[in-house]
Amino acid sequence: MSVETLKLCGILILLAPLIGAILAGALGRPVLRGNTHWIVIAGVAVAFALSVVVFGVVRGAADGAHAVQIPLYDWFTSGSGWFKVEFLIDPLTSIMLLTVTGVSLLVIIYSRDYMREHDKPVRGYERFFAFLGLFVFSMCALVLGGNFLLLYLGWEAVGLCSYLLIGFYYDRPSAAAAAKKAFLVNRVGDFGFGLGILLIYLTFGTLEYQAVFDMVQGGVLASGEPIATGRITTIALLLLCGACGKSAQLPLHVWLPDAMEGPSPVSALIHAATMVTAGVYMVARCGAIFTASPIAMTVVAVIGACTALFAATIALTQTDLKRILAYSTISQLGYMFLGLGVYAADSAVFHLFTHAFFKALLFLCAGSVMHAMGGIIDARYFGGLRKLLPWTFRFFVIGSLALAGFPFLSGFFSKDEIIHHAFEAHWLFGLVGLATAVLTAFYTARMVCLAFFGPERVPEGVHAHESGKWMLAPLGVLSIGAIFAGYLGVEMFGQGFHNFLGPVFHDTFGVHYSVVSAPGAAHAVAAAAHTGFLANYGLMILSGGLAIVAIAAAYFMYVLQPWIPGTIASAVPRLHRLFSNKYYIDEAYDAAVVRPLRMTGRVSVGLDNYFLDGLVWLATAIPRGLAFVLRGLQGGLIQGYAVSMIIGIIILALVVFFAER
Amino acid sequence: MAGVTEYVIVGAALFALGLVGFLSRRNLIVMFLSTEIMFQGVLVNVVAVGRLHGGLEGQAFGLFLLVIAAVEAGLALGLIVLLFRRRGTLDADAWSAMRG
Amino acid sequence: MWDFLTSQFGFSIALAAFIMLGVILPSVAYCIYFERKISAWIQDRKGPNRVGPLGLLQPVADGAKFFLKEDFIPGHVDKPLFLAAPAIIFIVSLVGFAAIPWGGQWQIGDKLLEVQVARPDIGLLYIIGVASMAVYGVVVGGWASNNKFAFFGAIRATAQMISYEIPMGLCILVVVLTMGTLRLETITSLQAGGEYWIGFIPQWNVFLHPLAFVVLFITALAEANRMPFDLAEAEQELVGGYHVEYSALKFGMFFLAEYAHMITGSAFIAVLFLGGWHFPYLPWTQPEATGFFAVMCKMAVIGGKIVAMLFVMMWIRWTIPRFRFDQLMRLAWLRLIPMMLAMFVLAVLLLYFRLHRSALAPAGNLLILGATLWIAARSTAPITGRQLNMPEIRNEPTQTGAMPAEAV
Amino acid sequence: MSTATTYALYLVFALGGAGVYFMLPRTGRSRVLSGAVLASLAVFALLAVLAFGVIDPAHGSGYFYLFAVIALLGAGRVITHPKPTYSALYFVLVAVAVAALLVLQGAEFLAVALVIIYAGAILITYAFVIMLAQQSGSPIYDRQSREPFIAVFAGFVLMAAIAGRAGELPLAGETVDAALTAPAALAAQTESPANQQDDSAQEGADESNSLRMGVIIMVNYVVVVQIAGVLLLIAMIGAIALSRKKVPSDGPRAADVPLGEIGRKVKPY
Repeated sequence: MSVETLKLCGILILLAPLIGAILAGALGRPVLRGNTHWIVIAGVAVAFALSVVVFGVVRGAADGAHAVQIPLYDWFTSGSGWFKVEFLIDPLTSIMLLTVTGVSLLVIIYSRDYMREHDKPVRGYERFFAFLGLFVFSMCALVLGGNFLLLYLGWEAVGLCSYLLIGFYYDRPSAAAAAKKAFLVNRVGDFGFGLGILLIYLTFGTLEYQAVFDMVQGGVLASGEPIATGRITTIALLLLCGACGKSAQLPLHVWLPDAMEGPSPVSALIHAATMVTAGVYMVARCGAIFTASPIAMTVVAVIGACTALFAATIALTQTDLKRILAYSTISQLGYMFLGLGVYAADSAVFHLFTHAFFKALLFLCAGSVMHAMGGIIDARYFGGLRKLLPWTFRFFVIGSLALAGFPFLSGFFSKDEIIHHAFEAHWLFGLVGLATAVLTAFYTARMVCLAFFGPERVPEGVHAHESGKWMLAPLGVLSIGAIFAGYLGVEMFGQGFHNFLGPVFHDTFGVHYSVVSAPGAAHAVAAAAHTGFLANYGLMILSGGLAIVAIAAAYFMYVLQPWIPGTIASAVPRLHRLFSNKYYIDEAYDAAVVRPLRMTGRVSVGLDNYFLDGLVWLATAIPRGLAFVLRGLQGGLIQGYAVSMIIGIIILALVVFFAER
Repeated sequence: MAGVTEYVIVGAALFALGLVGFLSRRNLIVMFLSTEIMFQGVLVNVVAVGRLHGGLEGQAFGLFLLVIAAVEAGLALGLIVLLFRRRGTLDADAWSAMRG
Repeated sequence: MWDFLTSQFGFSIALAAFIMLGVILPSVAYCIYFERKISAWIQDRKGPNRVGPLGLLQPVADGAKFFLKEDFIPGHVDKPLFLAAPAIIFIVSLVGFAAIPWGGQWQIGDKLLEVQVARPDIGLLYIIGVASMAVYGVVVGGWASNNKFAFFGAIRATAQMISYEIPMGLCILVVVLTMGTLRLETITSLQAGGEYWIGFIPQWNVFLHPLAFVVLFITALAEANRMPFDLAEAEQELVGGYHVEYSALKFGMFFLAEYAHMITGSAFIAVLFLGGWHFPYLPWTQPEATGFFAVMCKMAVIGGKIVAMLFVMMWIRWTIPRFRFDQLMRLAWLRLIPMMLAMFVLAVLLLYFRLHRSALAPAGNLLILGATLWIAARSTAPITGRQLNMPEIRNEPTQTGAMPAEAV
Repeated sequence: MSTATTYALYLVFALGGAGVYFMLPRTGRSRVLSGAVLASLAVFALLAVLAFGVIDPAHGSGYFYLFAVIALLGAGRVITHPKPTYSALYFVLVAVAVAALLVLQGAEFLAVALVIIYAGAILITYAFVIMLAQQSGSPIYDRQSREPFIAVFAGFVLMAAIAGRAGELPLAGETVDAALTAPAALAAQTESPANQQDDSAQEGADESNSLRMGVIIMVNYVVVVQIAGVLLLIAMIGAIALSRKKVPSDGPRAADVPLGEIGRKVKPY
């Protein structure tokens, strides 16, 4: 691999969006105003073009050198450790870069029209684009970073951008609260993540990926001591804690639905396609650590399976389009974790890749609907938009079918790979995956039916109109991706995706496959052949058929016979209430965490006001007494002070003068 | 080039004259002008004494002294303008309310 | 006597006497003549044509008038300062000549003399220092006149001169960074020597830093209180400004000082940016030429450059109207100073990469100019305190562009 | 410096002190003229003492006497003139004279910097403020000085203390100045990139005071330069904040709240 090219590309991929963001922030308000988007689009476009270059270089490289560690400069030193700024570029990185910059580019182009009302930029237009540029920079830094410190830096920076963008409409209390919630919940996860990184440093004495992974795989530390398995498990679980926060997995998922308060492009980019997949990326990247601990892998798989099923059930009862999509995102992320947990990392990344397309497409379409409906996105207030928004409808259907796992669309391929591997690991995982797939197809179809079929209903005072070219063009590109991205991973078409990613995982996730290990490239191909989609025709036909049946059922229930859902809901009222109240998890947090904390706060205030202040008052009594005595010296006349100063100087001078005699 | 002692004495004289002005005048601006005179005296002294050591450190120090003088003048004038706006007088006695 | 004259010291005295008294003072007087001729030409009149052939003796007549009119001192003025002000401004405007290199080196016998009155290490800073003293004449004159109009003129002059000194200093810093010295004679000979760029362009700084040249020219206008920066003496607003109370010779000194200032400024710019006494392809104006004829040629060349610039200044005066005060301040603080700061950074970067004498310098200049104009055109004008305090702003169209009804 | 010279200096200072005392503004009968005579006498006596007791005739310079007289008399006028405008203008004179004294000591760069910064910027601003603040008449606080005797006594005792000490300084002879101008001293300090430039631009400037100042400041004291820059920035912000016109704000201001309550009931912003 030509390292110099990669180095230059890496630097520019980071700098181009950053410069775009800085310029947008600095010049946006006074100079660029309504044209701010150009500068950010240019920056991200450069980053995308260079990501393609990186991809080409990595793809063209010999198999033996699949990962390059590129040191840039020494960042700082602390104690005995040097911390470097460095890149790690391998197929995983290049895939992530392509996904991130590509989707970002489309979303930013989309935002040009979305962030306008009546062709006038909304308030904060410049701020929005500056934050988006900053986000792309942070995400690229997260992906490109060659050690845990840079990973953590990018991790926190995307969190910050997410916070800023969720709270973009900061004058709306719900948005401000959602932003705070996202930040705080992420803090919980990041605390574990930070601890994990500290523990890595404590254990291995370094934070560089390659060095740490080599030690884990070798089983011995640099000093020659063996590594305790418990230590590895602890590290893995702590890292997983961070991943759960960022990727909205089960205990820490509560922030993601609320994050829909942000503008739709933000939901599409950050809370569906890129940032929330950071956890998946991190677990895949740290495969060496996770696979060294079977316990951790099991936890990953269980969390993933539970989240997938759990979020899908909630999505069944929601009526807000974006919330349905948010729960669907959580559920799909659960799939990815499930895939990671059953040693199918390349399938998980593959699902990440296809999911980025169709979920971004769905969110952007939802944004388009929202734009047309004057900011209303709850499907109870509108319906039958099929005729009013023809293009949005088409794209939405494409995205939905891909999400639902309709045969021969991208979601179908990637999801079934994961289900297939889940069955291989344990039948229970497979069953959960399959059940979730059915639920997914059902609620997706339900969402489409609610919004686009049935009698035409529009909120009062809204003039529904199709979106402009700036918004439809990215939708078109994304829908092409949503249809065809899946074929990259199919054997018929050379199974390029898995072959490409194979070398990254064959030392970690790969070795645990039940295939015969062959050295080098042959191994990768063999592993890929096994992981492919066509390996199990039966499952393929089963899941495809189930998806079609679920879609048909939803169409029947919500369009043809719309009385059925209500009947079902009243038949099992408890279950329905449980689902529509999201399993009461927010309430549980409120009772378990928020209220006790608030009580503690009240007690502390009382303590501070009466006890500590009293102590402080006592402590100040002495200086106050002294001041009472010394007050007389302050004549208030400047020259008076000067005279005393001068007298002092003269005395000093005379002392010096005579002391030397 | 000239000797050092006479410059030190002239510098001392300038310093002391500035001091007298600072102590005896009542106009705020003139008081600050007097401190500037003291700066001039210090400047002459610093350069002269610096020559004793054979380097340019004295002059470099003098340059930084100028920076300090500029800073002091800027802030002092800002303060004076502020005070003048408040009381309409430049008398230093008008501002002795902070006495103990 | 000959020995004294061929020592650098004696030579300087002789040169000072010759140039200052023999050349500058008459040329200052004739500047006024040319100003009147040029204004007449621009306004399609004849101009002075009564005294002597073509009116050439007009300055003599003017001078005689200055001497012979009653020298009146009003009773309410602060007399010592009132008398000192014209002297201060006149002296200051002439002292700057001392460091200008007029004609390279002159070989007399076996001695090589610099045709320059004084050759301090810090010639450039010396001229800035002297220029910064010029404001005292205006301020003292305005204050001592004890007249509201004069005082306003003085206040305006102070603010204007302090403001425009900053971009001027930055321009000069750009030159210093490019040339690496503070000696004016070295700066000249560095521009005179060396290859021609692209075969025919001399290595003058104006081709390296055209933007700095233009800005320095603008600030020189401002420092000399020339149109369009003559707010301190704006006749229509301040009935003459800081010299409203002056008469006869004292007024004449103010008047002449302005022209002396222009000449000093022009000579300074010529040395810094236009190669001083150097003229391309003319062998007598190369640094190596040291004969008597060569020195005369060089003096003629620098004289020609000064005259050309004086002409431009007069041309500007009769073409461009005066600024309003807030426009003047905005030009300095929001346009020139940021632009010159960017220039300064550019010069530092070029110096760091050893590219300071390359084609990147003019390219960077144009880039900065373009960026400034672009930003200036797109940014909203800041609301000044002046606008805040005045409910209605005359001379500016209303929002809709329509005239108020009562005005029609 | 001999003891006799020292005592002569003390005498001169006493004379000067008396002169300044008389010259300081006061109500009642003016004694400025007699004070001025005394002070001028003191200055010339000081120069005479210096000329005969301190200055080595081989290295003396007439310019020193000239500019010392200007500086001292100017400084005397700054502190004694009842009109602040005159004080400021006399100060210009002092600054120029001090600059000349610096040139005599070989500090050309510093001298020009002094003129540009003091005369060109600081003092004109002082003059500006004086003119703005005091447009007519001569108020009482300019015509009266406070405790002139104590002030003069303290100042001149300090002067005497320093001057008495100064007598023990070694005379700056050839050795000192030779070290200043020797190329060796320069070469020892010029390991900077500025000097490694093989550019012709450095020719003819390599011995100058300004170049050596630049080397010293930018090589040995570069941190101080940074600190100075920060100081100037802070001063700029401070001056802007001080002289800004206050915009009335809604809600309670900190000043309206009784002391001790700030931070408890009023948000800090």
